Amino acid sequence: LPLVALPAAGLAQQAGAPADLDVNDRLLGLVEPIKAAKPLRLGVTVVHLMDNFYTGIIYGISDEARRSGVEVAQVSVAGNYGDVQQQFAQLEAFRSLGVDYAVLAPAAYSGYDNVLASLAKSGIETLSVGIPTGSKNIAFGVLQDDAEIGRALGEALCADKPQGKKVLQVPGAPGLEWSRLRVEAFQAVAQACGAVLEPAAYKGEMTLQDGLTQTYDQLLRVPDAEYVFTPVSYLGMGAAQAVRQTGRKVKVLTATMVKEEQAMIEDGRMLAVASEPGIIMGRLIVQYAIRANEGLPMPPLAEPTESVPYPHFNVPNVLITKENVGTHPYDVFEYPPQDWKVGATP
Amino acid sequence: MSTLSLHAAPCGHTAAGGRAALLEVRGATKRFGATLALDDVSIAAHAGEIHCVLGENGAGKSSLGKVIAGLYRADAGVLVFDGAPVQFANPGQARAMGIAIVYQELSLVPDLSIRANFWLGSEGARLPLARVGRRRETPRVREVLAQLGVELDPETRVKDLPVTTQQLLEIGKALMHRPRLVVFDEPTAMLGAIEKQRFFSVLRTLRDNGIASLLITHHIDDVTAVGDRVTVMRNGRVVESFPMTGAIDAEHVLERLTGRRGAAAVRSPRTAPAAGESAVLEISGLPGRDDGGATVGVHRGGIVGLYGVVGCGAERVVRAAAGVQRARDFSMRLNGRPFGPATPAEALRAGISYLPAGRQANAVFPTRSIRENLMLSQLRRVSRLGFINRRRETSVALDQLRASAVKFADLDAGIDTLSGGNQQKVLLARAMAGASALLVLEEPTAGVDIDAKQQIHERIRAASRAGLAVLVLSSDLPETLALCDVVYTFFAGTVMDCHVAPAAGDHDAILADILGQRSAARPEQPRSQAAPTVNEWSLQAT
Amino acid sequence: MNAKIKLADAMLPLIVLTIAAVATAIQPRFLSVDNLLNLSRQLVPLLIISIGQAFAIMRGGLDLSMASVLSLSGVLGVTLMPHIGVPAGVIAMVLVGCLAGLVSGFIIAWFRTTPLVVTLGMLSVTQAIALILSNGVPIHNVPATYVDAIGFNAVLGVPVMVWIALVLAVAATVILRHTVFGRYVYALGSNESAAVKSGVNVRFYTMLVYGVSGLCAGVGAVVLTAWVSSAQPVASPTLTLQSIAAVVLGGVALTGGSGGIWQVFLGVLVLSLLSNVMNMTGVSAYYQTLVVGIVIVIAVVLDRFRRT
Amino acid sequence: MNAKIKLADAMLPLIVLTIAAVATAIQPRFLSVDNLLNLSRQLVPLLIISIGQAFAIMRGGLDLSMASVLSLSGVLGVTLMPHIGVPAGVIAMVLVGCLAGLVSGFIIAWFRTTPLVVTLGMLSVTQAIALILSNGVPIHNVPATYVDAIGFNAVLGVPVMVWIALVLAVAATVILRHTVFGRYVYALGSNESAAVKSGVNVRFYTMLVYGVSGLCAGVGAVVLTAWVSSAQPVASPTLTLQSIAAVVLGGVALTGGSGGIWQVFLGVLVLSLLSNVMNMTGVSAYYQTLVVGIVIVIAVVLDRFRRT
Ligand SMILES: Nc1ncnc2c1ncn2[C@@H]1O[C@H](COP(=O)(O)OP(=O)(O)OP(=O)(O)O)[C@@H](O)[C@H]1O
Ligand SMILES: Nc1ncnc2c1ncn2[C@@H]1O[C@H](COP(=O)(O)OP(=O)(O)OP(=O)(O)O)[C@@H](O)[C@H]1O
Ligand SMILES: [Mg+2]
Ligand SMILES: [Mg+2]
Repeated sequence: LPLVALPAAGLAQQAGAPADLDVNDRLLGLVEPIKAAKPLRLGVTVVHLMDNFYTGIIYGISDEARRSGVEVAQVSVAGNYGDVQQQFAQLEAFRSLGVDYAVLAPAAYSGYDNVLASLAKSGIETLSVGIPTGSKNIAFGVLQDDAEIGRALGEALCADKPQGKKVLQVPGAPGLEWSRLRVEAFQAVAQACGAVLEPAAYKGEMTLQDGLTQTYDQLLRVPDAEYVFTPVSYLGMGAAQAVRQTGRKVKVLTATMVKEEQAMIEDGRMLAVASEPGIIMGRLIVQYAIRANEGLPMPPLAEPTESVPYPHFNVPNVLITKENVGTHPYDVFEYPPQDWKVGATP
Repeated sequence: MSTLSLHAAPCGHTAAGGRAALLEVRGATKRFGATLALDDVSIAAHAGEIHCVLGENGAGKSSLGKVIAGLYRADAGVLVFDGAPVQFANPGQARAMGIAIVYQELSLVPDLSIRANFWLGSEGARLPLARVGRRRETPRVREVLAQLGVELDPETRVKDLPVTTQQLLEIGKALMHRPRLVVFDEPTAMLGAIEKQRFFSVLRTLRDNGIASLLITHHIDDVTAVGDRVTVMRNGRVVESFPMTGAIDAEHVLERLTGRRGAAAVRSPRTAPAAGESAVLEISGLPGRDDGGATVGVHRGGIVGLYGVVGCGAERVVRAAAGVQRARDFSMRLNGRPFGPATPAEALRAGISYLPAGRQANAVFPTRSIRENLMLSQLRRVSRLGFINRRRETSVALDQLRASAVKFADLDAGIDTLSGGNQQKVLLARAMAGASALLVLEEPTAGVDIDAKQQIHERIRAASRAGLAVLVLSSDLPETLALCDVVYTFFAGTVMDCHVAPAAGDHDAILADILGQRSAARPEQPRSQAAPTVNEWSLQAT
Repeated sequence: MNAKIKLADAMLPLIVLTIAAVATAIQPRFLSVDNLLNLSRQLVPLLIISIGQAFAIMRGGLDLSMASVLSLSGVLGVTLMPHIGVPAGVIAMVLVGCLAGLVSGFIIAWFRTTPLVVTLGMLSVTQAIALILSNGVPIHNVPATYVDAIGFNAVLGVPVMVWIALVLAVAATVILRHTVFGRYVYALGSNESAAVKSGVNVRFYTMLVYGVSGLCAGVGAVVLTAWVSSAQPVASPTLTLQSIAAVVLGGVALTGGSGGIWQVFLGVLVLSLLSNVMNMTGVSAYYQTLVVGIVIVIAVVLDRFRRT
Repeated sequence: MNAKIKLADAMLPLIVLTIAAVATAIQPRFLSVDNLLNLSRQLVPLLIISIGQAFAIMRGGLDLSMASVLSLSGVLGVTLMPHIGVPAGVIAMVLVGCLAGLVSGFIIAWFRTTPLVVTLGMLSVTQAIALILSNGVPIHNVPATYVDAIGFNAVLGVPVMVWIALVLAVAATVILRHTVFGRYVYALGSNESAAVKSGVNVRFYTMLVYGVSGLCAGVGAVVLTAWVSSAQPVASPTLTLQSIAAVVLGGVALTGGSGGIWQVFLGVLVLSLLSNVMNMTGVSAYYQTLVVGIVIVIAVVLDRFRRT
């Protein structure tokens, strides 16, 4: 299978070499699917449901829960990054709902220590999915390695011989840990191979229009830029649109796949996009929760790190480029089925 | 600097039997941009005297009152109060000295109680978080209410009270701090005959208690009823000041006010409704005096007035005809067909046009031009498919303004550049232009000076001569008598009587009607206090 | 007449009871102590902000800057805390909020400008200062003593933050009902020109009103920062808009001059309850938004009938 | 007097020229055709929304739902396009916007409720519908012909979207100045009670006003969706608040009854220009927010002086 594995897939290797992943298996062979023997109730809260990443996670959780006999008591949405108090209320509501585990994709990197500790006191452990939180009060998480995504994109850039060429950066809203990790890792790699990075300013919001206008402005200021890097597809799609409108030959690098990016990768407008396997993450967190709930042996987890201070498993990412854009099994990794609606959770 | 003001000053000093004036304004001048609102004005107020101030719109009467009450600061001139020169930075200081003002427009806070309104701004609190004590505040409020002769719970919210009561409370608020001088700015503009008498009796009580009153008014009968002294202003100056003696009657005052002899309107013979002609608007099913239903008819070319105290039910009728309020317990026919407009728009389509009371609140568009104010309800006439033909509009507008004798410089200037009287003429012109069957007028001349009032009356008569039916509701009884061919009197929702071609002589009969006393009982009636001084200035030719 | 007024006043409490009854029927856990405590905590920030908003609205204005003043207060207070200590930091938050409000109030009162636009401008200004101070990144370095004391501790079984909101609500009620300031707030909102003519110092008291709304934003910052144990420099305008909705939902007229804190509380309760109940009964997020919108519209329409 | 008025009217154009001159001095590329085209394109969505907002404001109201009506229109139009074709899809967007506005207008007019709260409720409702329709995810599947025709093509060297805004602005000017509807908009804003009593069909025209603001949101959707070549279900309230700021900045009184489209254009121009210039000259993002806030406050204060 022509999957382009991330170069430093050390974590992935713990679960077997990515090249061996069985895409016919909904879990890619990462773990053996089991059914819940004891009743298990989950409460899920995510930042938002405005892209394939988070809808993928929710789809993965609901579908896996259905298959394995797990109950998803509630799916809550904070609204947007920074809407912390809303998410706190949702976590507190889980306590009243009597869930066994809270599954959290946090609206902010930190601030969750106390609320999670108080949940733990009432016997509810919190699991982390998708993006990390800075709290130690988490049992374990199923995440992706954001620095790795940045690095992989950097290497995709380097593979395009960018020496002496100018690279624009649209990092989007300030204060998002996952975004910062991606941007800084990208910068390190890109600089090392001699690309000329234009300064990055964290500003605006994580929206397509921000991607568009910020890229547009930068293209006017730096007319001879040849690449633009954005950490996420909202900004990336906006950047691609700006490139198109200005009629420049500028290649976009970004993360999170959406269908329309496939065509752009094919025709070269996008150099590379990091696929984010939201569905896999959703499925895995359910499988892991079953094991934790029933005291079964856990699959191997990575040790806590500085930015992820709890045991976690990083689902390996796949970088989508011209080579694999036509063959990557998006339905397994990231796209929920067309007819699936978020409201259709239990 | 004029001889006129020199002429005025000595009068002030010698008035009221040579007693020293309580308040003296000397050479007050106040400028607003290009307008000289007060031009070297001198006036004096004496304890125990009611001093009336007359003058055309924009003459500077209100400005003078506001200077005295500390709301405006004069650019030049001095105030001498109780023998000592004073200067006020705000109304609070004037109030502390014993000077109170009752403004032309209501200045009560509708959402607060009577008690809070009376004490508003004079709690004497040093700190914002000082407590307001109901127990401390209530006794004085009760005293004042007693003084006004009204029985009300001090905790009643002002907005739950009828407007006439609010007007009395406005006066009560001025009396709260035992003022020695009260300035009344057109307090009678919207009062009916009965309410006015109540007000006059309060005013007389004040006078008897040694309080000085300055009474700004446009009504000559106010002067003849309670005035001890009259000052006439024009263009920001005092042109005349004289004491009211028994020899001076309404006509005399009017003459000195307008500077013309025989200035009073000459009333053309009235047209009694031709027998057999059917009414344009017929209102039936109204409760009548004799247990039977009463019918009010407004005919082509006729001016019908409704008269009664506030809340007597006449407003209901007028507003139903205008489409502002639904007719609930009576029915209307327009040109013989049942009629009950749900909105003024519907009434307008049927040829009924309406000039409501309360110019500022209900009639004028203050941010728009004279053109737009005038043309608003007659746009259909100058537009096609919704687009306005500006040239045609201009010529229509100019014709109407000319016909109404509006003094204006520029059609596209803001209406707020016109004086109140001229604004009223524009609004009347708008209403008249919209009416093809019936013209409904409420308080057509409230707050308008005498000249403008006569011009407005003339316009209304001309419209009726031209074939319009006119329905008038005015709290001003002399106006109603002067203007209308037929007057229906109302009491407590009942039609009391119908006075055809009323003259000044009907005055007392009408008062008896609206107080609920049969006019037949007139001889036994105690004559109202104002009755002897009721003037007939505008009716003399009839 | 009187009975009618009472019925109207009882409407919102009835709605609250109905929602609660339905919720309990669907999800018995709704009435658990846990959930009620959660609800009360959830309600606190909105209640605090809404009290400040209510002052501005009763005076006949509006404060669109509340959420970003809250952000600024939080960021500044947390930045200062390591240097000046927790109590001084808390006081700083409240003062900064109050000061920002006084600035808005000053501009509104002295230049007689429209509150909507002035506070819209202040929204940007305070937001920008918060971003500059924090470099755009949430500040997580919040002293644990502060977080525990205000965000998590309880006194007599009731969370400290609920006590704070309670004290604020009682204080606001007393101010509005029993002080000169309260009387002037209503007077200014009901008929500004009448207040001027009665000798009320309009400028001073207008400034004070916005000082109060700013102060409430500051208190909101104290509570929220402790609760989420971080200071967020970016404020979502949602909180401000919600506070307006809550105040009006409770039946306080947007034109000013009337209303009380009890009504504000009811408005806040309905909104918070709705969201809590929908979280408890598993209504999907989008339908939650829909329901909140419909409830706001229905409430304002009902309010219309209540008044006429 | 007359000269004074002219000076006041010239103030904003003078500010615009000053900003432009300073910008050119710092960054000569500011005056490049590329940048001016960029500026004009960036200005278009705000201008279109502000024109709609201006109708609501001149009538004495406000429309807080514009941005989410725009989202709903965009999502619905793009969803329909594959089935009904591009032109019908575009028409659908405009109609959906108009319809949403008419609903707000209906509630405001029939129940005589406050526009601020009704449109706040509609904000939630339209937002929720957009989210439900799109499943929350931006729709990128936009026909290329549509994107090219409106977002990308130019006629006589001027982008099509700029033409659209221009036509809308001219149409709005003509409507306000030369039609009966325009007269009624001002009259209703100036004194609603007087308008009722002089026979204006207040309900109908109020509905129409919000129909127009909704229609503008729909046109905004047509342009924005093509420009960013995707339909975003989540609207940030920022665009709506900016439109209010632009309208008032231009000198249209928030109390209604006055103002013109030229003023709206100036307000939009100042805001867009500021942001463009600060981007061109590399002012940091936070200071940009600060400057915008200060400009709004200063403008409203200056406006005060202009009027007195
Ligand atoms: N606040 C103001 N600003 C500017 N000009 C004013 C102001 N108040 C009054 N004026 C000017 O002062 C003149 C006198 O106004 P004032 O209100 O005193 O007249 P008035 O005699 O009370 O008229 P009316 O009989 O209609 O009440 C007006 O013609 C007007 O030009
Ligand atoms: N605040 C003001 N600013 C500027 N001009 C004013 C102001 N108030 C009044 N004027 C001017 O004063 C003139 C007369 O106004 P004035 O208030 O005296 O009318 P009025 O007849 O007294 O009306 P009303 O009886 O309703 O008070 C008008 O030309 C008007 O432009
Ligand atoms: Mg006057
Ligand atoms: Mg006057």
